[in-house]
Amino acid sequence: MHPLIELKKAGFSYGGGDIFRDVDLHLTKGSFHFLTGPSGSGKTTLMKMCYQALMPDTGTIKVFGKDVRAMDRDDVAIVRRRIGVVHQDCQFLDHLSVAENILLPSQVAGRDVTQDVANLNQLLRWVSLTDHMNALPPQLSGGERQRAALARAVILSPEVVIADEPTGNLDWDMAQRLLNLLIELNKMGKTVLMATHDMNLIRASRQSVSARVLRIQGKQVHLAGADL
Amino acid sequence: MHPLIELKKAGFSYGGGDIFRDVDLHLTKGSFHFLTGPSGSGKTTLMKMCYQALMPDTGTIKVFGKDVRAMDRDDVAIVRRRIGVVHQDCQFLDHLSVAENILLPSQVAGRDVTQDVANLNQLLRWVSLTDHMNALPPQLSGGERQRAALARAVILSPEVVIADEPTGNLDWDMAQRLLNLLIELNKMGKTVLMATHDMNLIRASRQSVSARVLRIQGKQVHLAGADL
Amino acid sequence: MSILNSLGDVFGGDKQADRIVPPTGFTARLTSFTAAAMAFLTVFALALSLATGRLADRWSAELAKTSTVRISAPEAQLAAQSTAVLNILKTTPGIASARLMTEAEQHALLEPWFGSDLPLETLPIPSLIEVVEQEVGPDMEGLRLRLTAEAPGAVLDDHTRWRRPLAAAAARLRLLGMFSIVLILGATAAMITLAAQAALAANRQVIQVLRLIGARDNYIAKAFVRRFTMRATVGAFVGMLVGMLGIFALPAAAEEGAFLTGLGFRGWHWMIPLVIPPIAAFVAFWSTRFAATRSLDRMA
Amino acid sequence: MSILNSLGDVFGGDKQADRIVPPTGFTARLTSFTAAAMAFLTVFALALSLATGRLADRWSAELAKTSTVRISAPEAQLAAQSTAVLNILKTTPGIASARLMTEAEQHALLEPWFGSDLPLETLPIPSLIEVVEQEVGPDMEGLRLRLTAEAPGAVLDDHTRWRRPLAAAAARLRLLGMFSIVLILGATAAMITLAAQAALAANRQVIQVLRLIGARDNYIAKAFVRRFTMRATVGAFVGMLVGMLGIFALPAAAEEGAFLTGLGFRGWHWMIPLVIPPIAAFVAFWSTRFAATRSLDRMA
Ligand SMILES: Nc1ncnc2c1ncn2[C@@H]1O[C@H](COP(=O)(O)OP(=O)(O)OP(=O)(O)O)[C@@H](O)[C@H]1O
Ligand SMILES: Nc1ncnc2c1ncn2[C@@H]1O[C@H](COP(=O)(O)OP(=O)(O)OP(=O)(O)O)[C@@H](O)[C@H]1O
Ligand SMILES: [Mg+2]
Ligand SMILES: [Mg+2]
Repeated sequence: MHPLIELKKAGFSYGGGDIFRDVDLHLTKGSFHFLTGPSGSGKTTLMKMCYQALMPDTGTIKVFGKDVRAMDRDDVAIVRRRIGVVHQDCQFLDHLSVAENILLPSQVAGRDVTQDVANLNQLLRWVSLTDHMNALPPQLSGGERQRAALARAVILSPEVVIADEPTGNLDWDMAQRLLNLLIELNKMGKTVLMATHDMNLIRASRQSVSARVLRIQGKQVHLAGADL
Repeated sequence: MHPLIELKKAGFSYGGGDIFRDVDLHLTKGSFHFLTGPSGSGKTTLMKMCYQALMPDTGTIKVFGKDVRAMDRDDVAIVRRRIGVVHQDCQFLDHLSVAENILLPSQVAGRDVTQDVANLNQLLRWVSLTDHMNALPPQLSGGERQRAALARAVILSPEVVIADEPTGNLDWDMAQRLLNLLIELNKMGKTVLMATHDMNLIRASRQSVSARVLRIQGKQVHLAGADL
Repeated sequence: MSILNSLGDVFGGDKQADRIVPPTGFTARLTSFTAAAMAFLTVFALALSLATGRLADRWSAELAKTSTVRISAPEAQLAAQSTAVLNILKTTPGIASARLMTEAEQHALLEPWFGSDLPLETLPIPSLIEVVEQEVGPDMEGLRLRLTAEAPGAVLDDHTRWRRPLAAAAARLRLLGMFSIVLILGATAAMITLAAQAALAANRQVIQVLRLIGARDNYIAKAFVRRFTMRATVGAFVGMLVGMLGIFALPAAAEEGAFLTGLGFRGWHWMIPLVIPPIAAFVAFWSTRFAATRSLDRMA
Repeated sequence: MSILNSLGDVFGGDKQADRIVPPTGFTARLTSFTAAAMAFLTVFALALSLATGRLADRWSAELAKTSTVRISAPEAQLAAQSTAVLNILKTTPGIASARLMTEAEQHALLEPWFGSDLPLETLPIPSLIEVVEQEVGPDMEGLRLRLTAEAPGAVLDDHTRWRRPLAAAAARLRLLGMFSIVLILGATAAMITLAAQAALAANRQVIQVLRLIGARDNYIAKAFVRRFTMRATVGAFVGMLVGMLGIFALPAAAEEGAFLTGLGFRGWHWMIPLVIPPIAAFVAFWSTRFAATRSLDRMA
């Protein structure tokens, strides 16, 4: 079986020094990966390459079996509907309510939004935002924004979920809860890639999921050993 | 001695239910406070009241001995020069370099910016941003933004430093390092109020500073006991 | 994509998709206002153009482009000189026709001064030749020289010539009116383009969010194009209406409307300003489309 | 704060503080372009206004506002009727003066038609009275009736009257030019206000950051006001220059410049458009100041 997302000898630089050199990465269907590394090491950059916000300078990246260089902007749009993304700085349409924002992927994809409303309510309960569903995004607290962003990323139960530090602003209990949501999705066969700097969270997940931990070090992505 | 920031029976609501009711809080000169509480409990709200981004609905708040209700917008501007603030979502002027952004408080206060440059270089080293001083803020990683924001908050060595989850996007080592910077400032007599959901960080600080831990619970601010 | 389809998209509208663009904002008002102001100015330029057009036509018609040649000579030579003059005039380029005036006509000319009972027959009055010029008149100086040479008693009097520049002036004003309409149209297109680009730049975050969740560029562009086209059209309509009311209310137009000075519309000319909103819609649609496509390409 | 000080602030400028406003953006270009387009249109409106002004003046002067009364009567009654007519004219409101024409003058009038050797003395020619009217002419119908009653041989001929509406038309056009300048000025002020508000709204984050670190509202407002005033002024200057070049290049103006139809400036009139940039600066300064103060108050 082909991996859903596959980097081969991928290299990248923002114009200054290299961020990555010869990175190989395979995200197969149903896998769960944590991505760690010190601040500024390139976690966000790597994830952006996985959802075509950035193109590799060298090497190849294939997403759903297709080379990203062969995609035009419409193809990218279609791919994005199959990948749920949580940005590190969660952005919303500030003039739409939280619920409308979470349903936005459904609307943009041209689906009948009403069929996702049941899903929405369940998700809102999970991330404890039911009370805030009619609030506008600027009225949310930092942690509430992260939860809303995760809800938006998974509303269409995409095949891949990429979450960039989705628990940075959350207390321990809530962080656990979101992680469990991702683990649930993974158990349903979704592929998950989650960046985090919280080793405790990774350790705590051990009982419930067999996740691999990737670490960025020396412009490369390594599989972390038993040193956790 | 008067506390620098003093809340008396302060109450606040955003229009819906109360966020706070009858909160008393005294931040005396040279004190160090951690502020904790679950996501959405009101940490950011409380801090905003401390630097006059929000006005209490009931009760009084005095900052540097002056009632906030008696201040006009120019007075608030002057007070802000004595309080260094790190927002939860760090915002910069995206068209100015990181170094210029960090020096902005100096420029806005009408100081001769050159006299703060030595200070700037030292700070940049501390937060490991020397390599990025000429980058634009959108070119920073999430953690780098938080570090730049902290540097901006303390560049004029203000009497009070208020930091809202300044380590949310940082790995453990870097988080420790920033905390140490705040502890250093506190040892120089500055007053520090820092929100965080990271209990480990609070525990780790015990040896180096005698900080008090405030917890928001039931629309009130409590001093946390020995249960940490 | 055909133009008709695109315009259909704009006015048919996808209420749902429209909401993705933040509803208000100063750029919005700016667009409406610009369209309104420009439509208003266009109505006035149009009225000016039409009024001066009428003026020019009237004056041109009234001019009749005639001159007179007067031949004063002893009775014996009068007929010979008249024939000579008529021959010269026939061969002069720029002259349509020339003919000797009858006695009755001469009488009519003198009546204002002498009343109708002047005994013309008893007087040694000169012959008068009426000359009708072509569009581009003759070379008057050359003609004068030839006449003096061949018929010493002939005097050329192009007494209506002084009015001609008036007609030229009116025609110039009409051209100026047209020119300013074109200018206004160009300025409007540029302003709407810039306003749309400003709006797109200000909504950079909105666009990033939409792209992140898989919106096609076309979907995003359409939402903006729809919004701006609607605003420009409504603005232009209001501006046109106010402009027409203004023209209608101009007291002068009604009072002296009988004469050629009224700055109003006449009859079906009142329909002309009605083309302004559709033109504004068209201009706005293409300006915004251009702006949106360009901005989205740049943000890629 | 005095106006002079404020304007000094704007053009003296605090280079350092200026940098706090993001340097470019479409709102900036929009402002410059709007100012330029409006200045350009103003130059044309001004030229139109001045040209039609000249036209109106010339026509008014040329009209000379005269009429003629012709008295045809038997030799015996001629003197009596002339005196009667002169008396009537003297008491008619709207008439400045009236006098009997001398024989030489009558001769001159007839010369174009009959040459200079007409034996006037031998003819039963009528008396002619030249009437000079006041600014507001007399009630011509009433006068005609009185004349017929008291001097049956008198005929009133206000032969120059038909030209008067032309002068009125020219005056109207001049007014229209002025009016459109005022309109353009108003539209410019509104557009710059809206553009400034759009810029302030788009820079909400910049303003929040500045406030967070202790910037006074005045400091923030000044940076924006400076930026926009500069842009509007430069834009207006460029627009004015292009407009003046356009006027200068209009071929017609040069060719027929001798006559009153040229749409150009004459002599020191070329200086008038130079007031456009300062006026634009002034308008931009106050519009932006208004916009900034309002926006900052709202964001409080
Ligand atoms: N747009 C950009 N232009 C130039 N350099 C950039 C840009 N974005 C990021 N960088 C740099 O690339 C490096 C990696 O950034 P990245 O955001 O991937 O780090 P990260 O691992 O996500 O860090 P963090 O944990 O702080 O979010 C950083 O040093 C950053 O300064
Ligand atoms: N502008 C606002 N309008 C209305 N409600 C708001 C606004 N800002 C915050 N709230 C609500 O007030 C509550 C407290 O928000 P606050 O940002 O203070 O929480 P917090 O403790 O900082 O949370 P976090 O740890 O997630 O940042 C939240 O429920 C939030 O939804
Ligand atoms: Mg990152
Ligand atoms: Mg918060």
